[in-house]
Amino acid sequence: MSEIHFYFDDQLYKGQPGEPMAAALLRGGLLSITNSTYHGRPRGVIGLGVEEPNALVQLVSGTKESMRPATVIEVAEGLTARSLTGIGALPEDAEEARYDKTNRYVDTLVVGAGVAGLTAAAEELRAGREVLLIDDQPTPGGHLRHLGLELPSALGDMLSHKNLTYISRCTATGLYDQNYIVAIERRSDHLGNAAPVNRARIRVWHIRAERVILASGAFQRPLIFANNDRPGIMLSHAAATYVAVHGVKIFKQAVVVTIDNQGYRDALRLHNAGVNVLGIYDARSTASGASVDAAKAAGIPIHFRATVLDTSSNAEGILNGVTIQDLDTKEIVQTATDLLAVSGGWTPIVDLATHIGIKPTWSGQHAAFLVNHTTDKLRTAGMLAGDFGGDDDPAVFFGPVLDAEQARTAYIDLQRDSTLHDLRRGVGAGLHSIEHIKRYTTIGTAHDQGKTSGMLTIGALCQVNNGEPARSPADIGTLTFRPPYVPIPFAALAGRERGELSDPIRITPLHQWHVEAGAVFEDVGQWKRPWYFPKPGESMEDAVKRECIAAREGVAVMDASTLGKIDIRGADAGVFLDRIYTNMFSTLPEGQCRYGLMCKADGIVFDDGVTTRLGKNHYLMTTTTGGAARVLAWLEEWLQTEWPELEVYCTSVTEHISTIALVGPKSRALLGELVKDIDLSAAAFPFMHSREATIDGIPVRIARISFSGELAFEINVNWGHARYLWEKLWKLGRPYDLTAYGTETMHVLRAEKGYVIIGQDTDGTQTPYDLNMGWIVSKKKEFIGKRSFQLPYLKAAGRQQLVGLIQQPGEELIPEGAYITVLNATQDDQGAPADRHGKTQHTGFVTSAYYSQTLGAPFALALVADGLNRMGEVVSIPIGKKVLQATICDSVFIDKENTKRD
Amino acid sequence: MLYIPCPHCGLRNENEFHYGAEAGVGYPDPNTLSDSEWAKYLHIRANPKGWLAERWVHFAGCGRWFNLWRNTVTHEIGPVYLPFTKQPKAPAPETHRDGKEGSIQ
Amino acid sequence: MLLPGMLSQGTIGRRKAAALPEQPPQLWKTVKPKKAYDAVIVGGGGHGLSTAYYLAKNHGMTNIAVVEKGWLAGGNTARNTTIIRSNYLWDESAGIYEHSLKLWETLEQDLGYEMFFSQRGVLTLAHSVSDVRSKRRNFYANALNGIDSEWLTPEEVKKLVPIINISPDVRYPVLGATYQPRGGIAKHDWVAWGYAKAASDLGVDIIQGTEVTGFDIRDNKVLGIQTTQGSIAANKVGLVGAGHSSILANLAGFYIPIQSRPLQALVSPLLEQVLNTVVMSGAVHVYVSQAHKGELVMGAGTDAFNSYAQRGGFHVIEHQLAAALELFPIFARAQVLRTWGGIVDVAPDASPIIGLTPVENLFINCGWGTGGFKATPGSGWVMAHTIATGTPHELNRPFALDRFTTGHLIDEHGAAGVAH
Amino acid sequence: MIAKQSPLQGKHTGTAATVAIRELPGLFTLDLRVAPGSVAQLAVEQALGITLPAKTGQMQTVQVAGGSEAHILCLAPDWWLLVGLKDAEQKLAPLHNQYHCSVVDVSGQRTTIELEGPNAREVLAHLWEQDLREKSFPVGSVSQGLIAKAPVIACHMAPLRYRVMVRSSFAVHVWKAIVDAGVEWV
Ligand SMILES: Cc1cc2nc3c(=O)[nH]c(=O)nc-3n(C[C@H](O)[C@H](O)[C@H](O)COP(=O)(O)OP(=O)(O)OC[C@H]3O[C@@H](n4cnc5c(N)ncnc54)[C@H](O)[C@@H]3O)c2cc1C
Ligand SMILES: NC(=O)c1ccc[n+]([C@@H]2O[C@H](COP(=O)([O-])OP(=O)(O)OC[C@H]3O[C@@H](n4cnc5c(N)ncnc54)[C@H](O)[C@@H]3O)[C@@H](O)[C@H]2O)c1
Ligand SMILES: Cc1cc2nc3c(=O)[nH]c(=O)nc-3n(C[C@H](O)[C@H](O)[C@H](O)COP(=O)(O)O)c2cc1C
Ligand SMILES: [Zn+2]
Repeated sequence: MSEIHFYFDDQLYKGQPGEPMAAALLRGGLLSITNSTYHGRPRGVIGLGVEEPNALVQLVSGTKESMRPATVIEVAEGLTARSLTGIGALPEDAEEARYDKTNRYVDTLVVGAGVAGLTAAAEELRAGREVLLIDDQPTPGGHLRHLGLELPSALGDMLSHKNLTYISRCTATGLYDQNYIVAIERRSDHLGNAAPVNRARIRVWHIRAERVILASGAFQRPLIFANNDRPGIMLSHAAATYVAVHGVKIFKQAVVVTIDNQGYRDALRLHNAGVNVLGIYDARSTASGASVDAAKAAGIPIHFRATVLDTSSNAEGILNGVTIQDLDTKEIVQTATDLLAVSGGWTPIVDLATHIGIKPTWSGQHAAFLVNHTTDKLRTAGMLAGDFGGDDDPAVFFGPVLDAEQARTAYIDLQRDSTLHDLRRGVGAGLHSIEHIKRYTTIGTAHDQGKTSGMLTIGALCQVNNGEPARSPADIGTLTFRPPYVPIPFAALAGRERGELSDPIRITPLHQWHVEAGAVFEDVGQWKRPWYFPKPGESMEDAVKRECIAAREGVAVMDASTLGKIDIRGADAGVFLDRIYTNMFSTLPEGQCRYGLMCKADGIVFDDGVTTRLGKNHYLMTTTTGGAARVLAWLEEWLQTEWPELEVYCTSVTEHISTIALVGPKSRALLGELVKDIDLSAAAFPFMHSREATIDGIPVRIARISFSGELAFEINVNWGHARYLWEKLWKLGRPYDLTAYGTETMHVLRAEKGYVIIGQDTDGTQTPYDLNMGWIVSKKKEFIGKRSFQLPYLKAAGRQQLVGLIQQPGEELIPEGAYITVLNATQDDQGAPADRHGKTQHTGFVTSAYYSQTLGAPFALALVADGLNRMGEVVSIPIGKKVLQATICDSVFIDKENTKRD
Repeated sequence: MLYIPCPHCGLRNENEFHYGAEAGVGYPDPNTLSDSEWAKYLHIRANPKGWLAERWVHFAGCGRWFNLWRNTVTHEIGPVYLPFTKQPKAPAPETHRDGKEGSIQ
Repeated sequence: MLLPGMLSQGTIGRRKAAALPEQPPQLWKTVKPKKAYDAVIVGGGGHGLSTAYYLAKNHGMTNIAVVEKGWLAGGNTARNTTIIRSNYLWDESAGIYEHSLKLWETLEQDLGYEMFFSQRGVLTLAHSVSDVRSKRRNFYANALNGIDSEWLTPEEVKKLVPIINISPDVRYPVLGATYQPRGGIAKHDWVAWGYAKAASDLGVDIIQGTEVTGFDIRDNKVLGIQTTQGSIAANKVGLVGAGHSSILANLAGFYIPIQSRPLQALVSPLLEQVLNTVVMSGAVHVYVSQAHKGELVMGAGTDAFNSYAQRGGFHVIEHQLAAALELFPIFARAQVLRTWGGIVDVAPDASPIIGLTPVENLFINCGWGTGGFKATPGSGWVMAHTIATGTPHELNRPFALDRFTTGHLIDEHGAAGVAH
Repeated sequence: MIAKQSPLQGKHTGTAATVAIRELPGLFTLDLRVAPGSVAQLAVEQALGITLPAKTGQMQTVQVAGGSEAHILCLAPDWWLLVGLKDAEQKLAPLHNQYHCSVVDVSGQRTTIELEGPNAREVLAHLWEQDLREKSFPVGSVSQGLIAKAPVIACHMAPLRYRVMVRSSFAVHVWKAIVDAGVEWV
């Protein structure tokens, strides 16, 4: 196979396709990869995969992901990486790679394509189920890969079964309720420069499976002894694999320290690969099994009841010798070696199972926490379930007894530089729970999430008991495992929800026209609404002034298509609306419109709008733009869960109908040029009436509704005809100087007329009475919210009430949201704030404020304590060091007599 | 992402639904209640640790309201039932997961 | 191929990280419960511990105990995003949160314990015209309440937090922000431990692994608690059980308007410093700071349903990160290291409930929901006052349970459901 | 009659070899609400001369005059969409006076995006969270759900052909999301 070239810390290395960078670095002679985060000690590779705590790198080429262990990065042409001291960096250039997500449903999901997972998959296939098999390695086989072995042919053949999908490089990162699994597939890094640009680098899989089989295998764990962190100290399985499978030739001799038979198997592999195994030091008093016999036969010296106590290093901090202790006599011997291979037992990968609350159980026989779980929805298999493959026979042993000095270099969490000394201090400080120890020492909180250190912590806590009875791992329990099983880039989880796809943009059929007309848009919920239409060179203020004048003096037009529209039908529609709205709708004559207000059961105003009675049993309700979905849900909730006896059906027609508001004294004349089949005169078509008509054969419904106080018509037309109608209006409107206006002008016009905007002039605490809308609250009927008006606080005197505030011409506009105080409350002689418990007492706040072209002055709507009884009072509005003044007045500023709307 | 059995559409992801808290809290006759009884209707909903009969609406699907039993510790879902039908009995506590949070160790 | 730019990058990131300061040799004593106490606090989170501390310190009540069912401060105190601020809208809220912030400002000296309280400022972004309007109202309200609060333009936001994307072209652009310079973060566990240590030093018994399973109530008066370790007599009992408050209330025979919801958070691995300020955006659901060690700490949203499982749905996290990347494109290469959940006790108006209960001598403090870490000192202060004197402190009177009957809610929902 | 404009103006992309994505503009659509098993339902069925599919999620194809197909989608126990049944409005309108039912023209409410080709399902699976396996969503199925956070109705029309009915205001957004999901194939 062709060699791959890559750079690490500016050095050129050579690798083989499919192999991890760590193997290539070791083969290239790099033992000390980085320095530790806090203690600055040299560190090298110790593991085989995601459990690796030391060999953290940052990709410099390609995507520059911030932190990954070199043990999981596949070498690829063009790969460039640098070492990290446990702290990642975020490059500032834009991330160009593509990340996507997909959804997958399957009968059975098998996590892990080791022998156990493959065997389970075969069983599932035999039972006629469709199987999805995922594994985080580039090829299947699990530990067989580490042994350099091929798959047994039956399992190999199974991979091409038509009911099996196998996804490599795919890591299950979380198990969630109801067999929901999130997995991330790394699809392009291993292709290096050859990766196609349209290929998603990482695909997030959302998998829902009827059955989940977890066969995630196990990590080998280290032991706790002094100076157990030097480069040259590795997990035995990793050392043997790098030497025997990846051709790492840098170790001449090795010492193996073990507590189980895995150490013997790995010693043999080292031996067979030509490493001089100086001895196996086994904490147990005896050992038996094929691997033990084989080690003996190979002539490897075996020492029982012995373990490693300490190590020594050369000037670079790299291992050059070990101190062995006889566990019974406590005698020590020193041996020079350049590899210390440690087999501290297996730690099954219980992570996923515990994500949903399954507790691992301690097995003394396995010296491990297992998840041996079988239901018809979820089961575990292989090493995770305790199938360690026969003759391992581990001891429950985590390291020799260390003195205070030794404990300072006895690392538990290599990445966090947390030592046995730190752990003992925590216990000494009174901490009992392993969760406290974690938080005190930060063990298990680094990039590797304690994959090797978690179990050591438990082991250490068994020893360190602070005078209390010694505990067993079962008493201590594991740390809490949390998703994700391995770190996931933010970009992958954001997926395609970036930029314009990050949240839906809702547009009306007239949107393109608005864009071409140069509209400035405002986000209203997910809608894009024209805010104002500046002419070249115009400021927002200029544009709004011009738009207002057009609406008050000529004719102006607005796209009101975003209003929510609900078709309501049925014999009980009127009764139903009477219960929903504070005012009466059953008495509304056909063909007429009425403004309505609705409250939640707590008496607080929640939406408003105009509802038209189209027929005996037929109404069309409009809601606020933001309220459409909420209101429909509200209606359905009452119909379905409280009043199923009511014969009413509600249908959303928000996007079936587009609404164009034509406003201004000249609106009738302009509309008259468009609509020939109905009489638009005030007498024939009164205010708050609705009429069917046609325009060029297009059916429209026109309503005399005014949100500005001006003569106005709302034209409702099929969404698909809106643009035609709008263009036609513009063609005919030219002689009238027809002007388009946006939401800002709409706000000014409505505020001058004292009309509220729910959500702007309310903040979720107002009753209709607070809005000075007692007139809309029916005394004659029951409706939702009515009872709450009797609650003491809601009927109390002195509540904030909606009023107007008027300023003098030329005065500075009061900012919206500003608070109001009684006159000069904020000023004493020095101009400092008057103090009442360190605060200034306010008497209300400003909800809406605009400059009125019509009034020639700024004005506002405000919620003011007892405001309706304070007409004419001058109040202060402190703005920083400045204090503005205004006079409380009625909230209707223009045309109180409603003369203009006809 | 709960997998919720809509009685009409079948199993669907949780994000197609809205939650409606405790099931079976009917709208009382507002005029016969004291302020505190009315406040209870407005604000108090069962919040047990374990099985809870609760309401959901399949807003992004069929739009129907329905009720189900769900365990608030294990998130296991029990019987599903329609509004105005008899409430089934709460399922027995789940045994194979203790799901107990924050246990002392 | 090695490009010139890459050479130089080979060496960045080799900064030696500053180790955390050493913890004191003694934190608190683990004790077995006595037969009787003058007062028992149920719940050994930050609020329970601060209540005990102020009972001992301000009111001289030292024959008291904190009873915790799990490991101390293992509830929401262990799992929050530690945002501290006091720039709330309503006067009542401003009162209690500002009192709390003032206590924070001298807390390390008061307790003699380092807790990395860092006033690095809290920025709250506004993304739409209506968002700006309501944030500005907040800003004006704060000014009247004597709370430090500034209004920043997008350019000023960018100056403060250079990594924020203020381009007008993003889906929800930054249109402005409020900024509270005195806001910040603290190291959550250490805050609880500091209170535990100080309380323990004053003689308070700290009892872990003991669950309260019932109350001894006679003639509507509490006489003690029942626990998994037996009965304990108490003249006064304070319920400070956060997510479990409705269960405690039910055990004592009354109901509270609390729903327990999962709220999640997440952290990244350690990163070089990129963010010196706390950034919150209710509209797009981003709450982020960079903690002392260097991890990004982000708050996510609540799940829609009630739960006592301390975990939430992953879609909440995914949604959260999509939003975060819009604001902070530089986060693309950061990683999610760990996600977790807490059980937050949410009241209908998103404000706490602190005060008397229908049972005599039984007091309750709950409803802090998604935002009570910042209130840890203030909450304990007023709760201690309430328990010791039998009447609410001026600052917690508005937060009484009976506000749901009078209708005098204190609605702090703001623009978003989650307020950290 | 003036022609209606569709939200996507007849957009199309991709090829049948992988996946073709196109708008089917202007499908005449009625929203029908009637209680299942009621006399009203009977009256509706008589007026239309067809039996409504009874189960939520079923789609029934009917041939209409002129050789085209119409589809009746059962969206909930008491809720159907009649797509392409041009004369149904006239036939059903009179029932309103007599029966408890609701027939509303919603042709403008949505437009339709069709995906066809060997990779259609895979593209859809990137956005559609529901189970698309043949056993769960066979040809003749309909389901409401979300695509890129927008409410849609999905129909399985033929083995390699799906329709997504999307609300007009969301149409451009959903179109972009679908085309984006197809990037590896289109
Ligand atoms: C993810 C997340 C992010 C958050 N972010 C922020 C933030 O940025 N800023 C902020 O201000 N707030 C935040 N909060 C909220 C904050 O964490 C809480 O409001 C605060 O910690 C509550 O403190 P506590 O002491 O009342 O609760 P907890 O720490 O939960 O303590 C309550 C204790 O009571 C114990 N208990 C319960 N029942 C019993 C019983 N029967 N017997 C004995 N003991 C019992 C529990 O075990 C628990 O330890 C967040 C919360 C979460 C979950
Ligand atoms: N002789 C040895 O050295 C040795 C070592 C280990 C196992 N074994 C034997 O192998 C048998 C079966 O082992 P096994 O199949 O349980 O384990 P395994 O380690 O062979 O396979 C587990 C596989 O799951 C993958 N995996 C783990 N977590 C994952 C996740 N979240 N997402 C995706 N993939 C994930 C691993 O990378 C690995 O490929 C055991 O019974 C034992 O006898 C032997
Ligand atoms: C402010 C803060 C910072 C955290 N930093 C880390 C961290 O760097 N690494 C880590 O693994 N967890 C970190 N955590 C999460 C905790 O490990 C843990 O998940 C959390 O306390 C909840 O406990 P649990 O997951 O054991 O239930 C942090 C938590 C908080 C609140
Ligand atoms: Zn449904």
